[in-house]
Amino acid sequence: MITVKFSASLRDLTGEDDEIEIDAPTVRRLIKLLDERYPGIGERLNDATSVAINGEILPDAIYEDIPDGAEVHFLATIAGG
Amino acid sequence: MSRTHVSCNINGDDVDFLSESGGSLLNALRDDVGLMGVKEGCGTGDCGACSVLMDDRVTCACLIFAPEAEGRSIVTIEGLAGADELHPLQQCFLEGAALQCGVCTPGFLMAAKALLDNNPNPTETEVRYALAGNLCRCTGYDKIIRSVLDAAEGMRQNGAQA
Amino acid sequence: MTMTEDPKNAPSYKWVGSRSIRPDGLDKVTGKARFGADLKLPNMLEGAVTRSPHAHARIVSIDTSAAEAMPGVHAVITAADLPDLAEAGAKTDDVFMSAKVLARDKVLWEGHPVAAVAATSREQARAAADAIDVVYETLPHVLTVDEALADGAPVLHDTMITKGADPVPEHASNAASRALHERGELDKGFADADLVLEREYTTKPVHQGYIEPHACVADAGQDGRAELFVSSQGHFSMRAMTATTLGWEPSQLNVTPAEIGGGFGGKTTIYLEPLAVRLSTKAGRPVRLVMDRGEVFKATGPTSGSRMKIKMGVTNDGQITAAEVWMAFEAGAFPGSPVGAAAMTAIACYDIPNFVVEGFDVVCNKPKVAAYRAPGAPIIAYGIESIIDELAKGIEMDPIDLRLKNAAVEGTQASYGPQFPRIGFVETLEAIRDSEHYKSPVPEGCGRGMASGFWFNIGGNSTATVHINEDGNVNVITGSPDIGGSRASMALFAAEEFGIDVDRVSANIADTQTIGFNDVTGGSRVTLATGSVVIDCCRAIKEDLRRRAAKTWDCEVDDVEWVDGQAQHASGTETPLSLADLAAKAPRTGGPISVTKSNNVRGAGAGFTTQLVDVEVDDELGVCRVVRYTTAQDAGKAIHPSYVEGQMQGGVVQGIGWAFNEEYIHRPDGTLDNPSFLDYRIPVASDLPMIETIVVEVPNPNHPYGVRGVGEAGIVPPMAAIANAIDDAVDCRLVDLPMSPVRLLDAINQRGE
Amino acid sequence: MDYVAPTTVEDAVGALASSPDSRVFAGATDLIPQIRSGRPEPGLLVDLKRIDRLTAVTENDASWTIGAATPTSRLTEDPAFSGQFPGLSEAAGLIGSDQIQNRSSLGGNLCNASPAADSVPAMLVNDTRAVIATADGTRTIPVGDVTTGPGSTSLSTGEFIVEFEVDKPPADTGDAYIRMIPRTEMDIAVVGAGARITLDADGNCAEARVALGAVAPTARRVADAEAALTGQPINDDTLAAVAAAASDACDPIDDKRGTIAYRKQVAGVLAKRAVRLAADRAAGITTANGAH
Repeated sequence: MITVKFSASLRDLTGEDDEIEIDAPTVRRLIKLLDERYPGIGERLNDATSVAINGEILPDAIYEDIPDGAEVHFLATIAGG
Repeated sequence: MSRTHVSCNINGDDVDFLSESGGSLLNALRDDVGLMGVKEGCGTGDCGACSVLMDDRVTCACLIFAPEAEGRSIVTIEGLAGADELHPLQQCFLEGAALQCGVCTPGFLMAAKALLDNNPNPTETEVRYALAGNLCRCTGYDKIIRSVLDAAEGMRQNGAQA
Repeated sequence: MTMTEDPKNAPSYKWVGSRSIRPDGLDKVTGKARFGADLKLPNMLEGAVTRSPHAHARIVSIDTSAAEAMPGVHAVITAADLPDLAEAGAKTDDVFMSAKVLARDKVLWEGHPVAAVAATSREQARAAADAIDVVYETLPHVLTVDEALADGAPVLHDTMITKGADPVPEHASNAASRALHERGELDKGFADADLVLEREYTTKPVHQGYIEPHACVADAGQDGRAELFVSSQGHFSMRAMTATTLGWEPSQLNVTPAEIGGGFGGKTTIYLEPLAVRLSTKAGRPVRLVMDRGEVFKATGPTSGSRMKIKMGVTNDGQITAAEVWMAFEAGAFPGSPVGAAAMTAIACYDIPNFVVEGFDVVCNKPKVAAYRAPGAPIIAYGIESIIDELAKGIEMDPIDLRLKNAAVEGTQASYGPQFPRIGFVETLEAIRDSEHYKSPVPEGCGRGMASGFWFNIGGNSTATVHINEDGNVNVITGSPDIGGSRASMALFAAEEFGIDVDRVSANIADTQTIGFNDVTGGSRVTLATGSVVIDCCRAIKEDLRRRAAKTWDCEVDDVEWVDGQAQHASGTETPLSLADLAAKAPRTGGPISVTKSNNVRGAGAGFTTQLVDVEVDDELGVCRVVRYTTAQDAGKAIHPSYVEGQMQGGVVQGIGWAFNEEYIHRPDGTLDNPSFLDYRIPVASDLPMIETIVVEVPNPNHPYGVRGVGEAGIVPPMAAIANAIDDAVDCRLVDLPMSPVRLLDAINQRGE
Repeated sequence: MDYVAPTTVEDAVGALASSPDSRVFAGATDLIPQIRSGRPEPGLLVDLKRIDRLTAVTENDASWTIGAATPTSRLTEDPAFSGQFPGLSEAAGLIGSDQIQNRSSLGGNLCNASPAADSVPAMLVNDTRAVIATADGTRTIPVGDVTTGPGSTSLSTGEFIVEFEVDKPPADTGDAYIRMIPRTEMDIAVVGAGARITLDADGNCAEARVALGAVAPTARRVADAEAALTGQPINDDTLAAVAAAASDACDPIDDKRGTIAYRKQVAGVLAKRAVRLAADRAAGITTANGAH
């Protein structure tokens, strides 16, 4: 089981859920499962997002493994000057 | 567009070039003479990146019509170092990390040379005002000012020994 | 001055942390360094761009015939010469990027390119560009977020529906997207507070102000390929974006990086490049395109102007209980302001239990914004760090103590989501608190202020190659343009890894056909990410060198160690083999010694800074000068301390310019009133004191040497620090940037009214 | 554009008459940026700097003659001139960076006819005269009669300024020029104020001249401020009257560099400070310049 915390920017899709527990070994699988639960969220999450797994921010994270018990956040991609 | 024949001395060499009469010395130096160390940052005398010495006076090459150089002596960044030795200012800029991107550096070095030629022992405030016509966006000026002061001190000591 | 977390346990290095001469230094002090405008190819044409004189207009027609007939003109292009990406079903962002480089149906800001010309001289090109006859039907324009969001405002993009809005709007508007971060219960948080303040702040667009204008040279062949020489922060990105707008594959372009004369984020995107390539394909000759300063100001990216509303509550003992933040950022003509990052960074320094942070990305008729140093963070920090100062004064608490009490630390759930790993915010606060500056009395007639700032820092994609030359010297090759001395750091990494003199390392940046992919130089990523890959290369080579030495000595690899630049046999029986010895034997031990590594580097370490400033105010003139400035920043590890200090000082001084004078001033007709360095006033040397630096080193555990990245955070606090110091000096709270003499005198006049 | 560099005033007059869109220049520090910003290019550029008279600085018995094209750095570096006219020297020295100083001239600064020209208030308070070359020789007019509005002068087509004449100041006299700019260098004056004060034996003001720049279409003397000082001691009361008169004399505009309200208020402050500085100099008290 992992914990996924949604930013308020996703609230239009996740409704009242700001945190869920789910079983997903990779980011790709997680997004697929989330899209089944919250239709349309997959497109939003695939589109220029970074993923924070246990505090570490990972861009291009789609194939990243998620360790059991991890806390996952979806973030806007960060660039910089 | 009329072109004017210009004869002058650049970095110790007698040089002839044909220039567009209303063109700037900056464009002539870069395009006609090939001295690409003279940089254009603004073209209006507000940034100092094109600073050169004309008859030992620091000026912005972008604010000089090319034909005005007739008979004058011009020194650009390409003429600052000796064959096997950098000018002390150049050496101090390197050692003092006085440059980041480096595009303003030629202009700063020429303006600093003009300053030290006239005032070998400037205060920090004098250096800051003497270099106020040169914009640097990378460094915050701190290391540039220190490097000019270091160079001045080194040149004074060498001068005292010589 | 450097403060390391625990000096006793800090590893000692010979080269890392030393102040070596930068590899590119000699060329830059002698005028040899070749920047974007410095390449002159045989047969080269000069280009010029025709730009919109209007802030918003429909293009009725473009007649290029007169220009084409002019002497010396070899090519004229308009949007018709580029593929219509909208028609091709491309991504919206790419359609906008294409429309940015060459307007198709509408011009959206003064300076928007509509055509370009290549001719045998600059003057001929300029004359022809001016002779292109464009008929416009002007449209009403919007210049600020207030104008753009007003009811009935003219809409720039008639299909743009606000992303992230809940509910989804039915009609197009100028609000491109909404970002939102929430936690806890706002009402409860404010109810718990003893002091609640509510303030509004505004900022104006400011430009990165690099001294080198944009420039490139394109040389297209008859084979559908082109060479591009360009000053940018990332030639691989230039290649990708240029190819997209041309409808090419990236591999059709080889992009060679020029030396870059400053970027600060502004040279991470394309402007001239596709035009130069297209002109070159049309003319069959090389084409150079160089902007003048006016074009740089009018047509390249500033960062956003903004309006912000902030409400914050604190208890009498200094606990910040709640924050409500609303902000709208100007994106310019196309979506993409840094409001998302601003929303993430807004209160990231602090552990606040209840908050709502909401941000809107708003288009208007100004140039599309580009990244600028910690994009978004300095803007919102102006408000946040100002209101925190007011709260501290309100509860009579030292502003450093208030920040310490609420500071994010390792394990704090960052306002933007994840938990912070080891970070050094507290250490920067303590460094300032313990500084001689902070302990010194405030000079007579002056005021003192402080503020803090945060930037994520990033990793990303990098490739590096390291060769050992046949003489045993080292070539390091990366694809990351060097905008602030990164070659020096790459050389130091290699020298440290191999245990050789740094003078034996040459650090280079190669073109897109010579080295593998690298992301743009930005986000403070190069020393961290490209540095990591260089270190990986060096370590792989050291393994290889040990194998080769073992082969030479006919022993086990485990018996060979690499010490101080040479292979040594553990028994001490063999004469050590230096890099030069091993390089000489290379043909007999497996061939040339060379390794290429690449990675999408993770593990960026967040960067924090705290800054302290003393200002002197002439209260009859409204003129404020900085008399002393100290900045403490967590670098993780300073690889080349001089260039770390340089980044800190440069960021601070850009912030000082932003605080006092820098702004885009638009006339009512939407044209820019100050497109020159005379009236867009970046700081000059005589405006400033020395900028004192305290390099804090809380190592990033994810980097071999502890690097975090130092390019961005420095610009975040200065505007608020100065506002706080002005308030201390003259009891005036300025809430609009820039805090110009006119504004400051006005505030002084109204004081006590 | 064609370019000529005559060596005599007569040749310059002739060159100027030879082409309908000819234009004289000295340092070109205003001309080139104006051309770059889109103003029409002259057909013929007449460079005045090869005419000896236009770059000569001469100390006469009772006056100075300054060639109109003389680089302003020559004035600031001349100890005799700067000693007698510290305010005028400083004003000349505020026209841009060192790079500009080696090109900019009093003639150019005046004839560019910017209301903000730094040297003009300082020339006004010193009653400087302009010697103008005409087709028939020369004529001499007060500097205050040269500019008629932003960008316009009273000079006829074909005329140019050859040199300036300025009488040496009487005893117990000091001049000053200070300006307000947002930075410390490289800016156009938002407000500038010049003053010249002559003290009598009691230390009261025997004669006062006050002039303002950048607050009206042309730089102007402030008669009410001068009247408030004449015969009076220099003290807080008279300085307050100077400030009020200076603010009242302003007819400024709102623009990117400042507002009407700001300019009016600051004109008063700077006039007061310039008078104070000039009076200190007249009394032999040397102090640093009050503002850059």
